[in-house]
Amino acid sequence: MSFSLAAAVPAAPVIDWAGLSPLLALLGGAILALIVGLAGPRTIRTQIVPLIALATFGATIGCVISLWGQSIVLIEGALQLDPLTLILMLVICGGGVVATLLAWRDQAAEDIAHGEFFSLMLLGAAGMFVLIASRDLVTTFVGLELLSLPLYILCAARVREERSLEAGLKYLIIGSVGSATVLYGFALLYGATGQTGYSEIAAAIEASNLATDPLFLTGVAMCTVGFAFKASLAPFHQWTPDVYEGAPTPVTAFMSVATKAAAFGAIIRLFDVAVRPAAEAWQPIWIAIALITMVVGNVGALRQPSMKRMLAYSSIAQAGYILVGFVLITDLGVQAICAYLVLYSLGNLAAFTVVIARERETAEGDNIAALRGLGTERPALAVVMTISMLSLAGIPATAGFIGKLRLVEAAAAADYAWLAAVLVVLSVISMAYYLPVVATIWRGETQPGTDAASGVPVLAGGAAEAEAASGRAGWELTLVGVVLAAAVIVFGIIPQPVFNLVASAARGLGLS
Amino acid sequence: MSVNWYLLVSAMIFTLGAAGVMVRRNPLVVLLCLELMLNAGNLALIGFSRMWGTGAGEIFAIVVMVIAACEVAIGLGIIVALYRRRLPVDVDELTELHG
Amino acid sequence: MTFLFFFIFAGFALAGAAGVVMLRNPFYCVLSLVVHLISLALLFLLLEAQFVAVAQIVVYAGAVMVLYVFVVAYVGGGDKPDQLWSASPRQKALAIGFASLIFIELAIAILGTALSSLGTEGATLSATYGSPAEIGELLLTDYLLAFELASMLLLVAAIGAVALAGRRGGIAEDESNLSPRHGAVHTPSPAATGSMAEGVSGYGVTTPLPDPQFEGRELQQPARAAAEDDR
Amino acid sequence: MSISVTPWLVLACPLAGMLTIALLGKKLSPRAAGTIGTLAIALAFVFAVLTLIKLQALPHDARVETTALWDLVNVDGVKVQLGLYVDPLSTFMILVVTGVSTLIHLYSAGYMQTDAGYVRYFSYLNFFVFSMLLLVLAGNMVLLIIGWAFVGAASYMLVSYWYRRDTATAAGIKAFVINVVGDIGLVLGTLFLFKTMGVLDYGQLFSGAHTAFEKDAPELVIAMLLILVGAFAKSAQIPFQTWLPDAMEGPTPVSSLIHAATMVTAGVYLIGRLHVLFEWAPTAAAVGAIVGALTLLIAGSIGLVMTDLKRVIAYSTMSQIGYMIMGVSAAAYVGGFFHMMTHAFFKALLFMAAGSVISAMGGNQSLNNMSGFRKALPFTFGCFLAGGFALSAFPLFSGFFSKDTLLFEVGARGGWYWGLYVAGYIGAAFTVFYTWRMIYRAFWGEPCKEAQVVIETGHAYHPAEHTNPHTGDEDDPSTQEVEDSEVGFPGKEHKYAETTWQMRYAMIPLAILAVIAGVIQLPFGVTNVLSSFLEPTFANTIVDYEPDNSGLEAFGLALSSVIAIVSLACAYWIWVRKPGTSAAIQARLPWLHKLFINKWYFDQFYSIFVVRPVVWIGQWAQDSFERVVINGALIGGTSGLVKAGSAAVRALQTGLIRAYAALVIGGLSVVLLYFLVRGL
Amino acid sequence: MTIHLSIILWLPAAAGLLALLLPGRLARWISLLGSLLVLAYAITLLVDYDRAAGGLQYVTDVVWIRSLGIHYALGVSGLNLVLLATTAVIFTASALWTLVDEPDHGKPGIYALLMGLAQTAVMGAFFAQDLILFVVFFDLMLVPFYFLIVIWGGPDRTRAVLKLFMYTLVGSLLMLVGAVTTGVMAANGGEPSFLLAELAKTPLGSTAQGWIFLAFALAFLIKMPSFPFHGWMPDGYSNMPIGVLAVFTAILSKVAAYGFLQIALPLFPDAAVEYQELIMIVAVASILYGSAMAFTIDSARLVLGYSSIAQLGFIVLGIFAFDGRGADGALLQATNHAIVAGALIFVVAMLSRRAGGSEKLSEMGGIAKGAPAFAAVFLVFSFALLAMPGTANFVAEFMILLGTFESKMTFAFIAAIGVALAAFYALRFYISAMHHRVGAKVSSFELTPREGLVVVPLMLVVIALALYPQFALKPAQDGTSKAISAAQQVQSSGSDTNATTGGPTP
Repeated sequence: MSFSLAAAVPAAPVIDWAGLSPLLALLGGAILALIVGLAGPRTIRTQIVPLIALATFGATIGCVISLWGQSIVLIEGALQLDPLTLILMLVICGGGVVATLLAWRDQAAEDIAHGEFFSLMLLGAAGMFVLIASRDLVTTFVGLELLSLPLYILCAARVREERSLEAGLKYLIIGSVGSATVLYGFALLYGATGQTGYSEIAAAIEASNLATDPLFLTGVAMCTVGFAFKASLAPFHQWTPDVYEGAPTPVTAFMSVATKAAAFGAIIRLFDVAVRPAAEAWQPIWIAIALITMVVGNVGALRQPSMKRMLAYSSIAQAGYILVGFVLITDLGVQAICAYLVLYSLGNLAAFTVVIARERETAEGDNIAALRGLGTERPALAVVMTISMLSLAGIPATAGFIGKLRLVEAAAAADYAWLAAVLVVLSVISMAYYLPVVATIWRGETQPGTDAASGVPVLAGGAAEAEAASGRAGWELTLVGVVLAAAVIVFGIIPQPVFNLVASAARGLGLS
Repeated sequence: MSVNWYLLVSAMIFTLGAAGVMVRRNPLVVLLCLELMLNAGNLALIGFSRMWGTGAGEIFAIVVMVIAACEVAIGLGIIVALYRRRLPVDVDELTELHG
Repeated sequence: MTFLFFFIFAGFALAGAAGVVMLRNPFYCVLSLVVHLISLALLFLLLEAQFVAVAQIVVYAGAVMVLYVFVVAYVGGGDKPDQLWSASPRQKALAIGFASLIFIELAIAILGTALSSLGTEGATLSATYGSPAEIGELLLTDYLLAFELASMLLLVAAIGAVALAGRRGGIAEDESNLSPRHGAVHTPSPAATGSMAEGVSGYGVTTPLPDPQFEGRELQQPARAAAEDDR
Repeated sequence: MSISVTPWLVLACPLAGMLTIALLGKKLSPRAAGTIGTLAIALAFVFAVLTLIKLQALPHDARVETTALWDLVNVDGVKVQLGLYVDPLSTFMILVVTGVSTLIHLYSAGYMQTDAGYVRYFSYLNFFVFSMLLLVLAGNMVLLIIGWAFVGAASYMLVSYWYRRDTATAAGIKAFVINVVGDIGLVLGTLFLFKTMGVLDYGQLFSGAHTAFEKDAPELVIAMLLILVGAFAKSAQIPFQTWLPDAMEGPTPVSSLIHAATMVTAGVYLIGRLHVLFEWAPTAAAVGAIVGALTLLIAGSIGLVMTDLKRVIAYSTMSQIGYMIMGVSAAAYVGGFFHMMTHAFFKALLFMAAGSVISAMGGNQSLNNMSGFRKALPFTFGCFLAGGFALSAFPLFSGFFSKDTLLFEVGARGGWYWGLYVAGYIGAAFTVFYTWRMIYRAFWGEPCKEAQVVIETGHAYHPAEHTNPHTGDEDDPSTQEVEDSEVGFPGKEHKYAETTWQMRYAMIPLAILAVIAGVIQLPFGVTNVLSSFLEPTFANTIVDYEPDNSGLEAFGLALSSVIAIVSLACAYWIWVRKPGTSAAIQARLPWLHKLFINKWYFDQFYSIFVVRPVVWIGQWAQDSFERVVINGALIGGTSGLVKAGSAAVRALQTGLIRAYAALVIGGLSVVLLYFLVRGL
Repeated sequence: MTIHLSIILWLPAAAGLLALLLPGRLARWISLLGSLLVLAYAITLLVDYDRAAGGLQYVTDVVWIRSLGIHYALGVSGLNLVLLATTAVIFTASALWTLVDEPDHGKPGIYALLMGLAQTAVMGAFFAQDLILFVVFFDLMLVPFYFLIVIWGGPDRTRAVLKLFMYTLVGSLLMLVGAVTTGVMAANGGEPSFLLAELAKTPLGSTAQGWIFLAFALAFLIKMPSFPFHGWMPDGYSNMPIGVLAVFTAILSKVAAYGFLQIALPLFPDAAVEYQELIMIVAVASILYGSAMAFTIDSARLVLGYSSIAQLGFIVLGIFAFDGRGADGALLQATNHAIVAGALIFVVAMLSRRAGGSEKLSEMGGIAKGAPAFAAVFLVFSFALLAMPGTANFVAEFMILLGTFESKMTFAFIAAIGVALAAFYALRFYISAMHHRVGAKVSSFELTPREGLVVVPLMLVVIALALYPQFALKPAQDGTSKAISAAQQVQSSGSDTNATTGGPTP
């Protein structure tokens, strides 16, 4: 027995610790945060823990930068460290830094304790890293869950609020349906090819001519639905508005940026690498999803009184735009996606920053009414919100415009100009919900009886918001907002750095 | 016994689980139905693993078990929290967020 | 023989699954799932996946289901079983329609595939297939990362369970633990906070819940006054 | 001063006068404004005379001078200069224009001196003269059109001078719009010419026409017809005549200046100016001649029944211009311009005299209310008689010779031109009737109460409140709208010739000219000042006719004399001896009276077929199209679609977890189906 | 002397920023100073521009976004030289207007900044020699106007401005797609370049040209606005503050007209020829519809709004005649109409000041009584609006008709109807405001010195152009001949091939 074991003992897997450093940093930071969060003194819990989270994200960014330009496979082919991973990790960690600052003094962190809150955020980020770097079905699924589970908890983090819990449960149930779908899809992919590695799957498809096999395609179909769900693409988007609205706003901000980046990273890897030989089959359905998503996101966001809900629908629409970059299956398309994710995140996070600030300052919560009179009350925040809305709407001289321009260019280059045309026409609808926000901010008058000063109680959710409705939100919000808004403008005018950043995004995917 | 059969059983379990999610109102039972769906995936994985004779499917199944357990733990946690808030333990009543 | 076992186990597995979906009392549902999981484990055995089968019974049917039973007992889902299982006919039709559509599609895919090996019993297996040794080896080599991350998942689950279900996130938190902002304001503890005492006395089950909106207004006034004093 | 400078000075004087008056504004007294305005025009007249002298100094066959300041347009083959074209015709025109204008300015200085808007009035009047001179002197089609339109604008401003009268502004806008229609005709005609010839300068147009076009080529005919539209609109010829009677809303000197002596003759000038082209397009010329003939008859017929003193004269003007248009279109250039000149004298005089009467009437213009002014206004009566004799072509008066020259030249062409000749003599009878009807009704009979006032006090009658005679019943001031302005019509104190020296001194020279101006061009070649002067301009005419048919000429003179004397006698019979006769005739022929009094229903025609449809389209566009199509279908449709989509998305977003799950699973089944179809 | 276009381009924005940073009471003066500086600079350009040499001068060309091949390329040519000066004039007038009627809400700095940004964006669109840069500025123009309207607009501003924004963006975003596609297709797989000069060298295939041209045309026609794309106009015009409306109606529509000449014709000649008649029909319909609306509507602003539709119809007609004269006329008309329409917007505001705040013609009347000088100024603008011969507007319309007459006589005849209608609505506008009985709420007073400061210079510009239109026509000829040459070639070669093959025009 021992003999046979000895004969079968394989070589221990080679682990490139340096390459793995972003993941290790995140996991280590998570555990550290958790432990420090148990400390007695309140100051440590409320100040040091967020600092640790911030440091962790910073360290991760440092690791990412130190790995810049590399293209290596980690741990027996489980992970692929390449420019795509690194770029998206930057987006995610950037989102993490902002979300940490936003959550610093947030009620949600109080409710489930700071240590837990921030370590979950870091674990989620780790899951994202795994998801986008993964080049193996098993790892992908683990990554997917490592991403999802912390977010389920974080969504429900304001345990004293019904909405938060509802959001958590909804996310969990619907998310698990999605996970199960993905899992079944993965099972079928594995069944059809006998492989779990992405490139091996691609090879097997070509070798055994599986591109039109029903079993294989059923697997692709289930993966499509599952990932469409994770990336909140219509018609699998329905959890998004509810969860975004119910979840603590810093969590929503984090999700809207990081989850999206991670989901698209996974989609790109799975579809552009593993099942690309069957592109002819899946491309049309993704185009259809893109179109439906753009329509649903844009029309859904109209006349939503809740800012978070509006931003949720808007993020659905943005996901639809991003999908346009994906369905092209070109190098430029992937670059455009990455650029868009980078550029879009700035404005989106800035918007959430202001929403949070107003949640804390007024009794209106995330209602658009909370922004009334912002132009005179808080000019800095007003400018931030304005810039972010213009950026999301894709107005020139903002980052959002550059992102769309890049998408349009990629589409035109791939002979999909009509898709770009649909994109821009549908994005016109988005003016109808972004611009009224701007108008609300800057229009002089306030309607009597509904502004903060008159103290009309907010009906839903109640007590916590109302209690918080005094004083000014912390300086860090203004700082974050201003920095993001400045970045929006700077990248709107000088976008070349971003393009340089993403120039190599598709290297290693083997796209044309 | 060919793998086909196992797959058909797995497909049926998946379907039953999906139907359960759609019809049950008690979140506890919904969680159970989700377990069913994951288990369907597991059965398919084990079946394929047997078909190909590689262990990858088994590993996958084990990982899925862990994941299922984690999901359950979190799901139950939320349900308990809901119950504590004296909120209805009924997914149809959780419609504060909509529109 | 395998043939017979297969049909018995598969039958139990499906019956268990159907039971989960159809039984009205959540407690029975859990039990039904246990039946399902055990049958599934037996099917795994038929597929030569001994380790997985064992793990299924130990981890799943054992540990997880116990958790379930506790929660079901705590939450007491059995109070009004009728109300919790009442999909309207249209919903049922829709659910059955979608579900059967998916089943048909999956069945077509399974039966229509060109993969010839699907119709066989499977490949010739190595001696170690399904053994703990093989599993262990794979987990420590090819799937090391998945294995390690699974531990992280469990950590997440632990945090989540504690954070969500634990009492410290509850309403009746010690006043001293409130943030200064909250501390500055006198916050009366509203009724129905979900304390064990309430649970024992049946509050919220037998007595109507207080109107949350009314509560909100009650809370509002002192908060506002205090805030104004601060300025 | 060379001949290339003097025409610019002719132009500059009124412009300078206008700017001076306008910029100094209310700092000027009424008298000063009148003086500046009059002097400016008088100076222009002096320069016009200088121009004449210089022109005559040129060799006979080189009496054309072009002079330009700068290029207005010089791109892509289009060259338009700010340039003038001085030849005998334009010199003749500037002499008449500046001469008559000077007198009318002088008259105005008296007539309008108590009007509150005197600054505005004199600057407008100077601007008008400037425009008219620009029109006459223009060296190319574009500058002609500019002058043409300026004249229209000035006319508009002067007609609407009493701008708080709705009737005045309506008349002004009517005049302007019809003139713009004419402008457009002119523009389009010019474009047609340019399309073929590629030039806009007169000289090149005239010299190149015969090579660029076939004779009577359709393109040329269309071009000339379009240009005729311009001429008709400005000269109030059928069917563009309706603005002229309404334009009598303007102050009477304005009527005298632009609706008698100058502007309305622009069409005549235009046809004479472009005679080379018209002769090369005989079809167009024939249309012009026939329209002229029709106008002279129709306008004359209407003049018979009008009861508003100024409108009778206005229709008379229309009719007389019909003669001229007929004449110049039929190549009767000397006759046409001769009649134009005499007409300028006697018609300006008639308007001035009428102004004096209307002043004495306290602003009332209705012949029905006038009578017996013979004794009250002897000077005015004398002038009116002089003008009336000239207008009715009474033998030896100026109008007699000019009209005969014109009709003789037309008749001498023979052929179908005989029809025009006959029409001319029928019109001559009409002329006598309406002229003397007016004179008899205003000056004979018992003095009316206003005349009594003048006789008794030596001051004009002043009504308690001014009313607008064009509203309500023409003869009953109590039904008329009360004027809302302190401006007065025309002024707080009415001025009439007997008490106002400026008016008198303006009328005297005209009265003399109305009587004797015929001497410059007497029949049978006794004098030929005008024909020899204009000869260089019309030397290149290709129309061939017999000018020396003295038999015809003698017949015409005799016929004319008979018509004048007999008709005068009849008129005396009808309106003085048997005052009920006209009413009896009216009762006999009610339909004819109705036709005439309604001005042959031209206004109604335009109202029904032009004005109302356009207004209706505008209203429809505003009320229906804009609302239904633009806002409803285009905007509402799109936004409705988007809103419906939004509602659908929200309706699906029920918040029910099970519904969400159902949609995910339903979506899954659809996606699966798609892939299965791809796979199988 | 070297002139850097970047300085003049960013000067207004910089002045606006300065106004924002300095105390509020200085804001309008700084804004005024900034616009005067720009005006001075623009006049320098007018003088310094080498008319004999023509072509593109003062070129700035820096790579802006390397990855996309987008350049920050500016230049002055015969096409934009005069329009640029017009822009400076109108913005100066608008800045002067703040002395008459300062926008309230206590944010003069923001107003100054936004106006500065607007001017920068407009000039950017005129200067741009790179397709994407043009599109960027074209879209960017709208943003300051959004804020200007939202903060200082009329009662229904939020809805109105949203309508405006969405309407115009549909066009301009499609234009963006078209522009990008043009560059990408022209590059044919290589590094794309969006420099106009480069793009004009390699025309696209006619299919691609077709839809791209239509996208551009749509964008321009909406911006003008042109029938039937004017749905945003009534609400938009009704709710803009005066100083903003003047700029909007005067300048922004001209950017669209300029776009046709600068972009659409040189880059897509085949498509331009193919859709020539379609566009001309739109133009003629605009002329007639705009005029018909203008003489029935009661709101003084909307009279101008609808008259702009008609006038812009003329401009489009001239451009699409594909005749040098028509295009020259169109460009001249663009300048004229900018000045006249801008001035008349101020006149409307002055009327409203005298008519108790009402802008309805039916509530005005008799204003001339106490304001003869004002009446004279107004009359000059009215005559210019109706293109009375003697004004430069007439010269422009004459040239347009001339150009149209050469190629499409029918259109010229129908358009001529518009001239008559213009006479009617312009006079109706003038008369119902100034003449007739004095309105109930009217209190007439003479032009105040500050009002005079706004409109009298504009009137002088109108008169100067009337006396010497060649000043604007000469550079225009240089620019337009290049702009339409491609289309002319297509047209002539098309007719040649038809002559030989006898086939119908595609």
